[in-house]
Amino acid sequence: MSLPRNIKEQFPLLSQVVNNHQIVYLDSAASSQKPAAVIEAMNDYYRTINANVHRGAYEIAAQATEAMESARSRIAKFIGASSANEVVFTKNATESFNLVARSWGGQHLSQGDAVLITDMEHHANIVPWQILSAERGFEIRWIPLTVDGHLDLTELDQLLDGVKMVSLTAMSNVLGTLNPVRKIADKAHEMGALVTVDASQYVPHLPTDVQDLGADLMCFTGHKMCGPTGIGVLWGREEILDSMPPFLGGGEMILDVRKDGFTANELPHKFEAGTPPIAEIIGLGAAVNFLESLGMAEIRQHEIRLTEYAMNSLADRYGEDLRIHGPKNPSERGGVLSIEYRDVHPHDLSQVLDQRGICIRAGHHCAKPLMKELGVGATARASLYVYNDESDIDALIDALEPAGEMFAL
Amino acid sequence: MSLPRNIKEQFPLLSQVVNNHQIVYLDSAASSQKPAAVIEAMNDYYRTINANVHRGAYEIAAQATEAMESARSRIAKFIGASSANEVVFTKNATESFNLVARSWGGQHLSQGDAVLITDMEHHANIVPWQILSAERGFEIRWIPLTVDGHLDLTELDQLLDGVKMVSLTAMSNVLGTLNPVRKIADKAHEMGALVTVDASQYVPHLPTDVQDLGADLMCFTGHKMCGPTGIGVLWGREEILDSMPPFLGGGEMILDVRKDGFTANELPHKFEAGTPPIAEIIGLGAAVNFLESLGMAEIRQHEIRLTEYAMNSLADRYGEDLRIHGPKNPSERGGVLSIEYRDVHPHDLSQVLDQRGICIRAGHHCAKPLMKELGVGATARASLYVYNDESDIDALIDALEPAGEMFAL
Amino acid sequence: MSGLDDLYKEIILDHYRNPRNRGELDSPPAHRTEGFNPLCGDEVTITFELSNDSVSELRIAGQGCSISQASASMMSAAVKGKSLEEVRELTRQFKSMMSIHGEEIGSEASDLTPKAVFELGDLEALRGVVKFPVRIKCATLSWNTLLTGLGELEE
Amino acid sequence: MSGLDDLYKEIILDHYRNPRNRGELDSPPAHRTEGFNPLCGDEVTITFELSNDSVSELRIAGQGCSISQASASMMSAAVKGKSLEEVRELTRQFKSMMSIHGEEIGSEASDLTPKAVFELGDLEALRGVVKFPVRIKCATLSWNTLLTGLGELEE
Ligand SMILES: Cc1ncc(COP(=O)(O)O)c(C=O)c1O
Ligand SMILES: Cc1ncc(COP(=O)(O)O)c(C=O)c1O
Repeated sequence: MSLPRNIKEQFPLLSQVVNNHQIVYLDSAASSQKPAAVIEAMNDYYRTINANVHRGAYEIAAQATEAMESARSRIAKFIGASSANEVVFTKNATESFNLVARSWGGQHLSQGDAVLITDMEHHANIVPWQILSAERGFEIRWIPLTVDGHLDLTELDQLLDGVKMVSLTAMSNVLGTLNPVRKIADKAHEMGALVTVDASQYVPHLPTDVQDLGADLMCFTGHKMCGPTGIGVLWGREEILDSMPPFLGGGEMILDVRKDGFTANELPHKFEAGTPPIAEIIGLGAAVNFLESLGMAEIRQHEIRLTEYAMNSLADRYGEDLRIHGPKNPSERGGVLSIEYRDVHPHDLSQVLDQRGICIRAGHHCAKPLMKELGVGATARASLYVYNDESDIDALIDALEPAGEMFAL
Repeated sequence: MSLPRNIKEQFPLLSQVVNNHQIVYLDSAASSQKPAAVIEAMNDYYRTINANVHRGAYEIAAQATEAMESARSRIAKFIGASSANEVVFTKNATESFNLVARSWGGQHLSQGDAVLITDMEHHANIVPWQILSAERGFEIRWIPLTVDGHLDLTELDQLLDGVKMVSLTAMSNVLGTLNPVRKIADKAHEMGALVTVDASQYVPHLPTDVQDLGADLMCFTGHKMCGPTGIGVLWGREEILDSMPPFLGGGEMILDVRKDGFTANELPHKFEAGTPPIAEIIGLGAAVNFLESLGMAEIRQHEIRLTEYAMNSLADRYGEDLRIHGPKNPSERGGVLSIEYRDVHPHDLSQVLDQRGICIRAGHHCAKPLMKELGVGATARASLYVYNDESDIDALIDALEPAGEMFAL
Repeated sequence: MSGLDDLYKEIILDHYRNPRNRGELDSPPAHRTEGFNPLCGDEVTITFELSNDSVSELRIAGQGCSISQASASMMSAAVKGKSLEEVRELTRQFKSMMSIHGEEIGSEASDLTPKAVFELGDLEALRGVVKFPVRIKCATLSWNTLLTGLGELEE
Repeated sequence: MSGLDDLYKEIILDHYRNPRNRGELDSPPAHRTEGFNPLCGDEVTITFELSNDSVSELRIAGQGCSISQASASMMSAAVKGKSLEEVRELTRQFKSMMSIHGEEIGSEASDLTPKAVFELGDLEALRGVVKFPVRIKCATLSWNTLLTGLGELEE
């Protein structure tokens, strides 16, 4: 089974014309396009049952609550959570990480402790720990990389010494590398550490089961998985979330408020202060339905095939003039291709491709420590998703050559 | 000038039929309905320019950034901010308060200091201070109420002694009371304190000018002002926001990240970690356009008139059987009517009204300390907005009597 | 959604108007436990005495809507004199009657076979609440509060 | 949006391929200032020497796209030998050319009348950048960095 041939038609934006070319969207690692079904699910909410949730006794408020909570259940199932209570909604993966760092870290980390991250983390999994570390004086350690863009685990045992939390990405948003999360998690657990997984680039692209990953906590974000902006997820094992103090305070997250203090609500509401992103939660539920209707295994197969096609075609056409960062083997990586092409600066490359309606991203991809390791200031990144096909790759390949000529030094 | 007669037609949800009755929506203090223009603005974004902002060199990413930033400018203008940099986007008013408490409060509050709030605050302006106070040991003081639901300012001078921050609501979401923010702010400033205003119920309903209010910081929320869920605002005077440390860490909020630390970005990005709620910001911009097209002064006049009509009609019909909390004079309050009717519990009242398609809210309205002061566990609250008219009030009034009969003790 | 008659059965309104076992026992010696419904502000305070592992005496105080008051009143009548194990079993049965999310992942309710089946009696009248999901928490508030109170004794 | 020719004028590509005043001066004695473009990772390091309140020597290092490199190169040529006041004025003029948001509330640019008007010369070629808003920060990076460096001297 493969993905439907006409899948592009389900994404309204993909019929846009940009600079006289039909758009070629190759920036899904930054944010994915949205299928009509997701947009419509949110419209339906606003047009028929829009009301604040949890506190209304009237019909549409009850329906809004039901729609939101059933989305939670579907999302929980989608990632193999053992209960919908383990799914906490945030505004994006970044908030999820801040919640973990502030709430769990604030309780467990102080001088002498260490948090272990990796050289390929996104700023979302770096800066929250740095903020807390500046206050509490624990150490942040980094798992280094091998030359081919894998994690170098040769010193893992030493690195884990004294570590209370390992927080790592399941898939790099720059190199595409799929990390051996389970193996690292097993080691970490042996040494008494917990494991937080950044699944922002993983959940959208591969079948995900939090139990298989060996995760204790996991963060991901809606807008990269066919869902809307303004919605992220923190999943956590119930007993861990239960043991964590609240993060943001306000309505919804309380059982009681007195002048002298408050009593926190139960999971998941304890971590959901204020009016939730109701339409966005419903939109993410619809996104999960959409992805399941395609089949996550099929999506993964599609992306392996397309990544292989892209890597081979690029190598055939440009040989030594072009380099792709990260693992060589398409089955060890996701469809994220950070390209170095001749001397063209990524920003210029992206600008030139834009003239042909081709959208790729140039920059540090919120991974500046990784850029430093790679010895570059920026990369030009083309990234794939369910709606991409060979024609998109072909357009990219054809557009590189004139760019190279223009900026030849 | 008054509001357009056919304004209900601009709100798709208001044509819904609930329990065989055309819906009568009287719960705008919890969340407002959305005009088609707001829903369409978000659809347009998703269908034509959806892309991650700020970091993309390609056309649609540039357009998305421009759409988001021009919404920021419009919102800034709408509240009289002196620069768009003073407008920080959050996920809701609750996050805005947590930002203020954690970032400003974390820097300025410790044992011996005090924060002054009021007896009519929403949990969003209580719990964040309580969380911080539990960590840092400062005092939280409360401005009491008069019997008619105003702030009792007779002891204000004493209350302000040693206070570094006054944080108060401009309009109560339970009593409707409009507070003398400017007067209190002037006093507070004299005594060297800053002032944070909860404008969640104010910005949607009255012409707002942060300079006139005398505010230093102000929090409000999108979903109560014809905007989408998932978007809130923190406004602050530039030099104050500039002096505050970052709140959430991650992408967008940094200029640089090194292994040994990070450099924070400039305003407003410093406080906007991760992918912003792009569609929601654009939706809120469209909501502001919509409200401006009606005219905030006209909206206020409309609500005064309708509140007066409601208070008079309810008194005429039910006399002693019915009590409305808060100020008696419609020009001293917003269109929020917390009703006590005979012995009917608010939850039961709301349930019975729902049978006729009438949506009101029953509960503590996230103001439990106020409930305690009022000596009730909950109130039944009907609240008005631009789309309400006399027919909605009449429906409410007619439905009370049978409810009273049903639950007579 | 169904009509109000499914929700506000006459017997419910009767318990609401004439609550049984209303008040508070002196505590100590009585055990005391409190619960909140964060949705609507309902509060319940249960005081109870045990003898020989049975609930010998029990009083309910607090405020709330007709459903929460009636359910509390019915509960007080139903559990008085019952052994702790019977109370737990009855609670399980009642909560399972109140459950809409039988299919919820990881729900414990589904794979438990009741050890004993009680006549729910008056409590049957609350079955209609299930059709009004927001009110389920009103109906279960006193039950959950009692469960918590019993749980604390064991710690 | 306009074609690439508006952006990548020949003179820009020339400065990109042959950057003027490339390198770093020893610091101290030279002053040193660094800037980042968080959008795309561009970095610039400017080292400069002053004598008699004029920029007597200046070097640019760092990495970035053609626009940021060309703008830095052009700037280095334009400010060398100029007095600090002239440098500030030139920067103001250049940034005002780079500004799309003249109408932005509270913008200072709008109500300032230039004290002196320079020939922008080569710098004129960067005018086309305004049509590509994302690239404006590339063009202004070196200028803002120099301004910051000068500002630090005054503190
Ligand atoms: C006065 C007041 N403040 C704060 C809030 C919190 O808004 P939100 O839930 O959108 O964060 C509300 C509404 O719930 C409110 O009425
Ligand atoms: C690996 C990774 N982690 C975290 C994030 C942060 O996601 P968000 O910006 O939605 O919070 C991203 C995307 O930006 C990412 O690629």
